[in-house]
Amino acid sequence: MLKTVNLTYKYEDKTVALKDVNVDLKKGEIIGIVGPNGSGKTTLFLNFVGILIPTKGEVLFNGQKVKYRKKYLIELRRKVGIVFQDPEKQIFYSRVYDDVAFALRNLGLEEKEVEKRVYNALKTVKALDLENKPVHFLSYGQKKRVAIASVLALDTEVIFLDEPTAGLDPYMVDIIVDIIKEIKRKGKRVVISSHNMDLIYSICDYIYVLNNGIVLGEGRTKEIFLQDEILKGANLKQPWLVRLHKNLGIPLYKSEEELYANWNKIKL
Amino acid sequence: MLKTVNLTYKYEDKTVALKDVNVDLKKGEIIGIVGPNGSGKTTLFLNFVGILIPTKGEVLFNGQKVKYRKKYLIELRRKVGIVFQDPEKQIFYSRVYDDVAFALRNLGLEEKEVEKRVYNALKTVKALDLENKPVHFLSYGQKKRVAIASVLALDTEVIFLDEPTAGLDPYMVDIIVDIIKEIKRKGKRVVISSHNMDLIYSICDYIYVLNNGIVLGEGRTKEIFLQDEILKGANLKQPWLVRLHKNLGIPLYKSEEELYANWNKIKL
Amino acid sequence: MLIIDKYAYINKLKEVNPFTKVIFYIVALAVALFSNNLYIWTGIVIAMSILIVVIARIPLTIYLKILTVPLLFLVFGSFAVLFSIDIDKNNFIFSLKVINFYIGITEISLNNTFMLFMRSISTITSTFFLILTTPINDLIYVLKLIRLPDIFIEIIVLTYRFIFIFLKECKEIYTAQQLRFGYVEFKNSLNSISSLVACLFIRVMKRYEEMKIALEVKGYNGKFHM
Amino acid sequence: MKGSEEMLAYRLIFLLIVPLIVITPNITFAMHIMEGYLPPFWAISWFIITLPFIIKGFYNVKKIVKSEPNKKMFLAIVAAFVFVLSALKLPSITGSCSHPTGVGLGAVLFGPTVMSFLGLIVLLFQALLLAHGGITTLGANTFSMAVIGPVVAYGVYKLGKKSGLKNSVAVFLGAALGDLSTYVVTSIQLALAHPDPTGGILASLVKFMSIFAITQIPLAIVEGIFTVIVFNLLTQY
Repeated sequence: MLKTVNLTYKYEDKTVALKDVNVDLKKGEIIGIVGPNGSGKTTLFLNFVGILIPTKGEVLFNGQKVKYRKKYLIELRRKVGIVFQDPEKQIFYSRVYDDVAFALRNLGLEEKEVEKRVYNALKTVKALDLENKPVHFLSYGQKKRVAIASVLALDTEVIFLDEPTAGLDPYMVDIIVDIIKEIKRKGKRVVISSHNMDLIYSICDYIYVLNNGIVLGEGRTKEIFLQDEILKGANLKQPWLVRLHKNLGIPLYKSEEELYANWNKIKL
Repeated sequence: MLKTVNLTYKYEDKTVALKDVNVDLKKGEIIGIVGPNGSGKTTLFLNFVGILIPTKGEVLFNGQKVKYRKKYLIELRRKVGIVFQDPEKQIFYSRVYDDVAFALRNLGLEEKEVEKRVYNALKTVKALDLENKPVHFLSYGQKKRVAIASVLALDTEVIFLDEPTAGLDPYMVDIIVDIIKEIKRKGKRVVISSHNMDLIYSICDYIYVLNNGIVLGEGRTKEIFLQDEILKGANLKQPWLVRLHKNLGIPLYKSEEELYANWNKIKL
Repeated sequence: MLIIDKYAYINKLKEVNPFTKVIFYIVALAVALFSNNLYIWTGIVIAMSILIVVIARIPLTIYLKILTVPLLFLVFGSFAVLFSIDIDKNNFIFSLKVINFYIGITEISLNNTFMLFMRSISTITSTFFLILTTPINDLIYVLKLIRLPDIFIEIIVLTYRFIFIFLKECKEIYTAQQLRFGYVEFKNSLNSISSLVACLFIRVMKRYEEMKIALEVKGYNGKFHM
Repeated sequence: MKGSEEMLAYRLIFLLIVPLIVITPNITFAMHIMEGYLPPFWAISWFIITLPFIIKGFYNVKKIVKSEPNKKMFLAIVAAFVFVLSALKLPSITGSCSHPTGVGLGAVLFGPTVMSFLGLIVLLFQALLLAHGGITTLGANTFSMAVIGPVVAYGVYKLGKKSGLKNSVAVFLGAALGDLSTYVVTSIQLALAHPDPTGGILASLVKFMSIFAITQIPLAIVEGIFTVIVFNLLTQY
C-alpha cells in the first residue's frame, strides 16, 4: 500500500507546503483528508502520485521508496490514479470516448481492451449516454463524471479524489457518493479531500486533519470528529450528527438513518 | 423593487432557459433561489441586471419596465449588483484597490469618493489588509471577498450572489455568512443562489425553487422546505433540521441553536 | 455559444457518413468555383438551401441570420468592383460627374459584379451545408482518413476543445466588466477590453501549467491518440 | 443642370461611403476575403504561394514538439487564444466595433514562425465555426493574416527595440503596422483578382486601398493601443 514517511515539501520559493506528514492509506478503505483551503491537501495528493518530489522524507509504495524515473512513475500511475477538482482541466478531447481512452492508449493497450474498459468506466459513472456528445455541451456534473471515468478506466488500486463534490447540486452529490461506494465495492482504496464535513463523515472510515501543511490529527471517523481542539485548529466544523451528539448528549451515530432507527431509545 | 413578470428566456438556439418566471424581490429580505445545476438560476440573475433581454415577459424595476438602452442600464446597475461564482473572472487588476475602484472610476466618481467607498467596502468584507497585495497572491477565499467588495463599493440596493460559498471551507463559509448578514443590516436586499441547503435554510427568509427554467414553488423558508413534492421535483434535499422534523416529529426550528434551547421540552 | 457548431450536432443530416458529406461538398464547391454558368450557380444555391433548411432541419431564421454576415460583405464589398473612375464618360453605361472625372458602372463591371456575386453565394451556401450538418469531430475523422499529418490533426483536436473553454471564460469576464460599467465610453472600453485579454492570457497560461500535470498523470508520451 | 448632377454625385458617394464606414468594421470582413470571392485561378495560386510558409511553419512546430511534447498542447492553447481574441470586439471611435486581428499580439508574444502555422488553424476554425472567411479563400487569407501580418509585426517590433525605441512604442508600431500590412496585402489580392475594367489592376488597387484607408487606419491605431495596454498589464504580473 501507499504511505508517506515524514514527508516535507517546499515550493521553489521555500514556503513550506507540507511538513513531516505521515499518511498511511492502509488505515482505511475510504480515507478523508480534511483541512481549510490552502492547507496542503492537493500538494499531498500530487506527492502521492509522483508529480511533486518530496523535499524531505519519502513516499512508499508497497514498502518500496517511490523512484522518480519515468518508467517507475508510469507503473506507479497504473496503480494510483487521481481526479482533480476542475474537470475542465483534465479533459483534453471533445469526444468523450477519446478522452476516457486517452490514458489507456498511452499505455499501448489494444483497442479492444480499450473499448471494454472505456465502456465499463462510463457505466460505473452512469455516463454511457454521453459517449457521443461533445464535451462542450456537457454540464459541469457530467464533465465531472467523465473525468472520474477516465481514471476508473485505468483500473488503479487507489484513487484520489480532490473535492469530488465541489460545485455540484445535492442530487449530483448523491450520484458521486454512489460512484465512490461502487469503487470501494470493487476493492479499490479511495482517498477524498472535501470541505463538506457531512459527506466526509458519512462515507469515510479514517480521517486525516491537515492545516498549514501539518497533520493535526488522525483517527477513525467517529473519534476524530469528537476532538474539538483538532477541528478548531484546522478551522473546521463538526458534522451535524456530531454536533447533535455534543450538544444534546444523544449517542453518536454514523448516519442519520441510524439516528432515526434509534430515536425511540433516545426519547425514553 | 425588482420583479419579473412572466419572464421567458430562450437561448439563440431556441432552447428554453426560463419559462413564465415570476420572482418578486419584495417578498423577502434575503431571498434564496435554489435548484439543480442548469436549472436557470444564473440566467435569471442575468435577466435581472439587464445583461440578457427577456424573450417574453419583462423585468420591472420600481414598477417600471426595464429599458434596454445604455443609459437606463447604467442607472439600473447602480442600483442592482451581482457577484458571480468564480472570483477569478471578476478581478481584472493586479492591485486589490484598483480592482475594487474599477466600477467607481468608470462612473467618473471623484478619487476622494472612490477612496472612501473602496475602504468601506473592504472593511465590510474584512479585507482591509489585502489592499496592497497583488491579486495573484490571494487565496480563493480572499479573492471571493474582493469580488464581493467590488460590488459593495457601488452601494447598490440589491445584491445578487451566485453560489457565494462554493468551493470555500467551513470557516470561510461562516465569514461569507457574516458578510451577508452585514449587507442585510445595511438595509440592502440580498438574493442568493446556492446548492448548500443548510445555508439557504438558515439565512434566507423567502425561497424560490427552480427547475428546468420553471418556478416549481415559492414561499417562506420554513414552509417551502416542508413541501416534499416541490423539493423532489427539483432534485433537492431538505436541510437536516427539516429532516429531523420530518423523521422524528420534533418541532421545526430555523436554527440549531433554537433546537438546542428547546431540547428539554422535546425530551419531555 | 457558437450557433453553427450547435446545429452541426443536432441537425437531421448529422448521422450521414461525414466522408460522403465532405466528398459531396468538395464536388459542389469545385463546380461553384469553376463554372461560369448562372443556372448552375442558382441551382447550387437552391439545392443547398433545401438541403440545409428542409432536409437537415436547420430553422430558416437561423440559416438566414448566419447568411446575413457574408451577404452584407458581398453587397458592400462589391461596390469597389462595380464602380470605376474614368475621365471618359463614354466607357460607362451609367455615370456621374465628380469635379473633373466620372464615377460610373461599365457593362463589364456590372457583369463581373453579378458573376462574382453569384459565384460567392453558391460557394457560401455549399460551405454552409458542410458546416451546418457536419460536426467538427466528424470532420476530424475525415482528416484522419485522408492521412493529414498527425501533429496537424492533434493540434486541431486540442484547439477545438480549448476554444470553448476560453470563449466561456471570455464571456464571463466580459459580463462582469460590463456590469461594472467597463464599456460605457470609448476610453474605458479600450482599457477594459485590454484588461480582459490580459486577464484571459494569465488564466490561459495558468491553465497550461495545471493541464501539464493532468497530462503527466495520464501517462502522456508525446502523442494524442484518436 | 450640371450643378444638380454634381450634387447627385456627391450624394451618391456619401451614400456609399457612410455605410462603408459604419458597416465595414461591424462585419469584420476587411481582414478576411470571403468564400468564393476569388476566382479559381487566384484561389489556387494563393494556396500554392502560401504552402511553403505553412510547410516551414509545420516543420518548426514539429521540431518544437519533438523537443518538448507538452508544447503540442501549448500550441493548441495559443491557437484557441488567438481565435477567441479575434472574436472579441474592439471599441472604435465611430461607436461601432471591430475585431482585433490578434496578429500583432500573437507575433510579439509567441514569435512569427509559429504564427503562420497556427494562423492557418485559426482561420480554418473561423471558417468552420463562424463562417468568417472561407475554404476557397483560405490560402489567400492565410497569406495576408498568418504570413505577412506576423512577420511585419514581429520585424517592426524587433527593429523598433533595436533602434532604441521605448518598448511600448515598439509594440504599438508592430501591432499597428502588422495590422495595416495585412490589409494592404488583402487589397492587393483583391485588386489582382478583380482588376478595374477601365483602369486595370492599379486602379482597382487604389479603390480597395482607399476603402481600407478609411476603415482600417483607425482600427490599426486602436489595435496598436490595445496591444500596448495588454502588454503593459501583462508585465505587471
